[in-house]
Amino acid sequence: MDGAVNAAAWAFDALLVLTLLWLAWRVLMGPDLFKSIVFFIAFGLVMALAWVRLRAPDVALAEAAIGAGLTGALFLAALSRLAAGERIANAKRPVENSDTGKSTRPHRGVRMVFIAMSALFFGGLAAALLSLPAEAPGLTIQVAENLSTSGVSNPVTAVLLNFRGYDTLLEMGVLFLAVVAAWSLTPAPKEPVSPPGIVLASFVRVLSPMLLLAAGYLLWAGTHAPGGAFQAGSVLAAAAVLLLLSGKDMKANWPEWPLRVVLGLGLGVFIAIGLVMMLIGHRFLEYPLDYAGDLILLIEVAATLSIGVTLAALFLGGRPQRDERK
Amino acid sequence: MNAAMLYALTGAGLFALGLYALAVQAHLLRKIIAFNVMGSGAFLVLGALAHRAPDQVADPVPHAMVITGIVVAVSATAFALVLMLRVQSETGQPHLPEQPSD
Amino acid sequence: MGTLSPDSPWTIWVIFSPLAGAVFTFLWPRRARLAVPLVALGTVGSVACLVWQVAELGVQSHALGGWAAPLGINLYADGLSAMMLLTTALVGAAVTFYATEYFRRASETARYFWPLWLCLWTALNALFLSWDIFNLYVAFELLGLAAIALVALAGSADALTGAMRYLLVSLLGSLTYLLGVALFYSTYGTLDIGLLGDLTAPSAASWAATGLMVAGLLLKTALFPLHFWLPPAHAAAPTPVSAILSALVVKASFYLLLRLWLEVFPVTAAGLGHLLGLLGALAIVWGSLQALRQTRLKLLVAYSTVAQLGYLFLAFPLALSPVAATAWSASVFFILSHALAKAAMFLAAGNILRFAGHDRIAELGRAPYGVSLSWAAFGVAGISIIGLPPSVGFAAKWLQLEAALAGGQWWWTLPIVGGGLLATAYVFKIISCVFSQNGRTSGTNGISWRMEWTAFGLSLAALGIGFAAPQLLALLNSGTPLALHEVGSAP
Amino acid sequence: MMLSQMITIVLLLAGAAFFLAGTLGLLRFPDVYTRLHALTKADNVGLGLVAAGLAIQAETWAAMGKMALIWLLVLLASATGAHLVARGALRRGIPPWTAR
Repeated sequence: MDGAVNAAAWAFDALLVLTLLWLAWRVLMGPDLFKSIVFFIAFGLVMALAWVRLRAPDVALAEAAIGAGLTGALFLAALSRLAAGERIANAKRPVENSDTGKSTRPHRGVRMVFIAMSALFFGGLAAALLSLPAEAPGLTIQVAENLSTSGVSNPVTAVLLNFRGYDTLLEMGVLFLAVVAAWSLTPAPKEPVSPPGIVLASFVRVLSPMLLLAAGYLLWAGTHAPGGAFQAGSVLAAAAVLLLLSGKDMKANWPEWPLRVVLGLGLGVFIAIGLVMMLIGHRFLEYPLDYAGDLILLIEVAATLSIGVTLAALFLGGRPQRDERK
Repeated sequence: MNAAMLYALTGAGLFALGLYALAVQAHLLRKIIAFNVMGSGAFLVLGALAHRAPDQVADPVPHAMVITGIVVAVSATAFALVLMLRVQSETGQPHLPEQPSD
Repeated sequence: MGTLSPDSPWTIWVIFSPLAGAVFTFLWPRRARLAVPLVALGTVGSVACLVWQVAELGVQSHALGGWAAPLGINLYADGLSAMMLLTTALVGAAVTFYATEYFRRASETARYFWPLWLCLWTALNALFLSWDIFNLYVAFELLGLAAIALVALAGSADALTGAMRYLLVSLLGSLTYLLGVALFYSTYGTLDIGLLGDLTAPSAASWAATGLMVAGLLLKTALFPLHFWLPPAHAAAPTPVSAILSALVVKASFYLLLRLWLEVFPVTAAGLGHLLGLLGALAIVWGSLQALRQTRLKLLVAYSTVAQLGYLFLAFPLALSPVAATAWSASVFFILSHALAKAAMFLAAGNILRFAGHDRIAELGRAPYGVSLSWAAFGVAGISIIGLPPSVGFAAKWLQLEAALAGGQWWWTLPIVGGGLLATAYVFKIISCVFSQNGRTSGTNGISWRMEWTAFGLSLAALGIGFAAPQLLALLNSGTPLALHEVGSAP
Repeated sequence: MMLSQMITIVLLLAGAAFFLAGTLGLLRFPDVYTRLHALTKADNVGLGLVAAGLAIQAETWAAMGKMALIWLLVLLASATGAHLVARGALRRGIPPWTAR
C-alpha cells in the first residue's frame, strides 16, 4: 500500500513538472500574445500546486494570488493598452505599418546558438544541483526554537515579520517605489469602460464583500496558519481590480492625497515601529516580548492596506489624472 | 533523486527556457513575461532545495524569501509594463530599436 | 561630536533618514524644497557619525530585530563600507544641491525626482551596510528600479529606450544573482556573509553559485563586453541622474562583487581573476577609444565611465600576489576618485548642454564664455580622470602600478599607463573646444551660480581629497576588510 | 473499508468522469459556445461531486462548510465567466455553430 502511494505521488509530481515545462514553453514561444498570457495564468496556478506539493502553502497562496492572478491581470491590461497604442500609431501613419512584430525573431543560426547556450546553462546548473548533499542544512531548527518568542505561531510569518523583518521592510520599499516610479512615467491612461451588464454587476456585488472578508481572514490567520499580509493585500487588490474592471471609476471617487497616504502607510508604520523600538532601548525592529504579537499585527494591517492599494494603483498604470476643471 | 530534486531541476529548466525566450523574442511584453518565468524558476530552485530531507518540516526561511521575491517580481513587472507602454507611445513600437553599433 | 554616544546605531539612521525623506517627499511634494535639504543634511550627518565610529572604534554591527545571524540579518560597517558611504554622501549631497536648482522649472518631473532619488540613496546605503546575501538582493532591486525610473524621468525616446534596456539588464543580473543565493543557502544553510565566509569550500555547487553571482554583478557593473547598456542610459538621463548613475550606482555592484570575492567566494580563483583583469584592460582601451570617437559630449563622458570601470577590475589579477591589499586599496581609491570627478564632469556637461541648447562637441565653440566655470570644472575633473597629481586618481594609479611591479606582473602597467594617455586625448578633445571659434549656441538658458559651483566644487574635491589619502587609507583598513583572504589568494 | 470511504471513492470517481467528459468536450466541440457549455456544466457537476466526496471525510463541520463554499463560489464564478466569454464572442460577431 505504501509503495503504491509513493508511486502515485511520484507519478503526480512527474506529471506536474512536465505540465509546468510544457506550459512554460507555450507561454514563451506561442505565436499569439493573448494566448501566451492565458497560458501564463495557467502556469501560475500549476506553480501554486507545485508549492503545495513542496509543503509551502504560504507560498502557494502568494503565487496563486500575486504570481498568477495579479501579474496576469497586469499583462492583460498592458496588452489591451498596447493594442490601443498601436491603433493610434496606425491612425497617424497608415502606410508604413505592416510589421506587427512577428518577423523580428532572429535568424535560425542565431537561434541555434542561443539554444546551445541555454542548454549549456541548464546543464551546468543541473550538475551543480545534483552534486548537493541529500540533507539540507537549513534554519528549520533555529526558527522552531525561537518561534515561541516571536509573537506569532506561523513560522513563515515569524520569519517575514520578525526574524527577517528588515527584508520585508525593504520589500515594502520596493512596492512603494514601484508606484512612485510608475506615477513618474505617465498619467493613468483614460480607458472607456463598457457597462458591465447585469450578470457581472450582480456577481461583483456578491463577490467584493466576500473578498474583503477573505482578505481580513487571511490577515488574521497569518499569525498561526498559512496566510498573512501579502496574501491578504493581494486579495484586497483583486477586489479593487474587479471593481475597476466592472466599471467602477475609482479614480474619480478617490482624491489623490488620501490615496498617497495609504500608499505610504505600510512603509511608514513599519519604519516608525522600528525606530520607536530603537528609541526605547531595543534594537531596530526588536519587539518587546509581551507586545510582539500586537506590533506584528499592527504592521500587518497597515501593510495589507498598502499592498492592496499599491497593487491596484499599479494596475491603473499611471498617476491619477488631475481634475481638468482646475 | 527525490521529489525535491525533481522540482529543483524543473526550476533550473524554467530558468533556462526563460533565458532562451529572453534572447530570441524581440517584443518587450514577451521579454517581461520571460522574466516572470525565469523568476518562477529561481524561486522553485530556492524552495525545492529547502525541502530535500523528506521527513522533516519544511524550512520556512526559503518560503519567506520566495514570498518576498514574488512581491518584488510583481513590483518590477508592473513598472516594466508601464515603461514598455511609454516606449511604445514614444517610438511607435513595443520593441527596442537596434543597438547602434559601438 | 561630544554629545555623540559611541554605541549609537548610526547604521540605522544612515538607511532610514533618506527612506523617511522619500516617503515624506511623496506625500507632501510641495514641502520637498524645504524637506530635501534637511534630509540630505541628516543623511550626511549620520554617515559622518558612522564614519567617525568606524575610524575610532572599529567595526560597527547591528543585529536587526535583535536576532543574530544566521536567523536574523546583520548590518555591518567596516572601513570598506565606510569609504563607500562617504563617497556616496559626498556625491549625494552635491547632486542634491545641484538638483534643487536643476529641477526648479520642470515641476511635474521634480515632484517625482525627490522620492526616487531618496529611495536610490537609501538603497545604496542599505547595500553598503547589509551583511546578508538575500537582503542584498532586495536592496539591489530597490536600487535598480529607482535608477531606471530616474533615467526615464527625462522622458525622451532615447531616455525611455535606454531605461528599458537598462531594466532588462538589471532584472537579468538580479535573477542570476538570486539563483546564486539559492545555491549558497542550500549548500551552507546561511545567508550571512560572515558565516558563509567561514563555511565556503570549493565544490560544484559553490562554484556554480560563484559563477552565477559574478555574472549577474558584472552585467550590472557594465564590465566590457557587457557594457552596451550603459552609455545610452547614462547619456540620456537628466543631468543630476547621469552624475548619480556614473558616480555611484555602477560602483555599488562592483562593491558587492569585491565584498563577496573577499569574504564569500571559495578560494579566490586565479583563472577567474586574470579573466576579470583582462576584461578590465580591454574595457579601458575600448571605452577610451569609443569616447574619442563620440561627437556628443554626454556620450563621451559616459564612454569614459566604461573605460574607468576597467581600472577597478585590474585589482583582481593584481591581488593574486603578496601585495593584495595595495591592489584592493587602489580600486577603492579609484571608486572615490572617479565618483567625484565623473559627477563633476556630468554636471559640467549638463550645464554646457543646457546653456548651449545642444551637446554636439564640434559646435560648442562659443559656449565657453557663458559657462566658463563649468569648463574649468571639466578641466579640473579631467586631471583626476587622467590621473595626474595631486588628485586621488593619481594616488590610485600609483598604488596600482606599485602593486603591478611589486607583484611581478609588470604587463598590467601597460593598460594603466595607456589608459591614462587615451584619457588625456579625450579630455583634450573637449577642452580644445574652448579655443575653437565655430560654435552655435542658443544662448538663452542662463545657468545659475549654484549649478556651476557644484560642478566646480566637486572637481576641486576630486583634486584636493588626494591630500587626505593617508587618513582615507587608515579609515579603509578599519576592520581589515581587504586583508582577510590575502593568504588564501595565492594560486 | 468503511462505508463513508466507499462513498467518497465513488463520488470522486464520478466527479473525475464528469471532468473527463468536460475536457473531452472542450477539445472536441466545434465552437466557443459549445465548448463553454461542455466546460462549465460538466466541470461544475464534477467539482460538486469531488467536494461532496471530500466533505464526507472532513473532520469538522467548518471544514465541510468550506468545501460547500468553494463549490458555490466556483459555480458563481464559472457561470459569470462563461456568460462574459459568450457575450464577448457574440459582440465580436463570432457566429454560433450550426450543424451543416
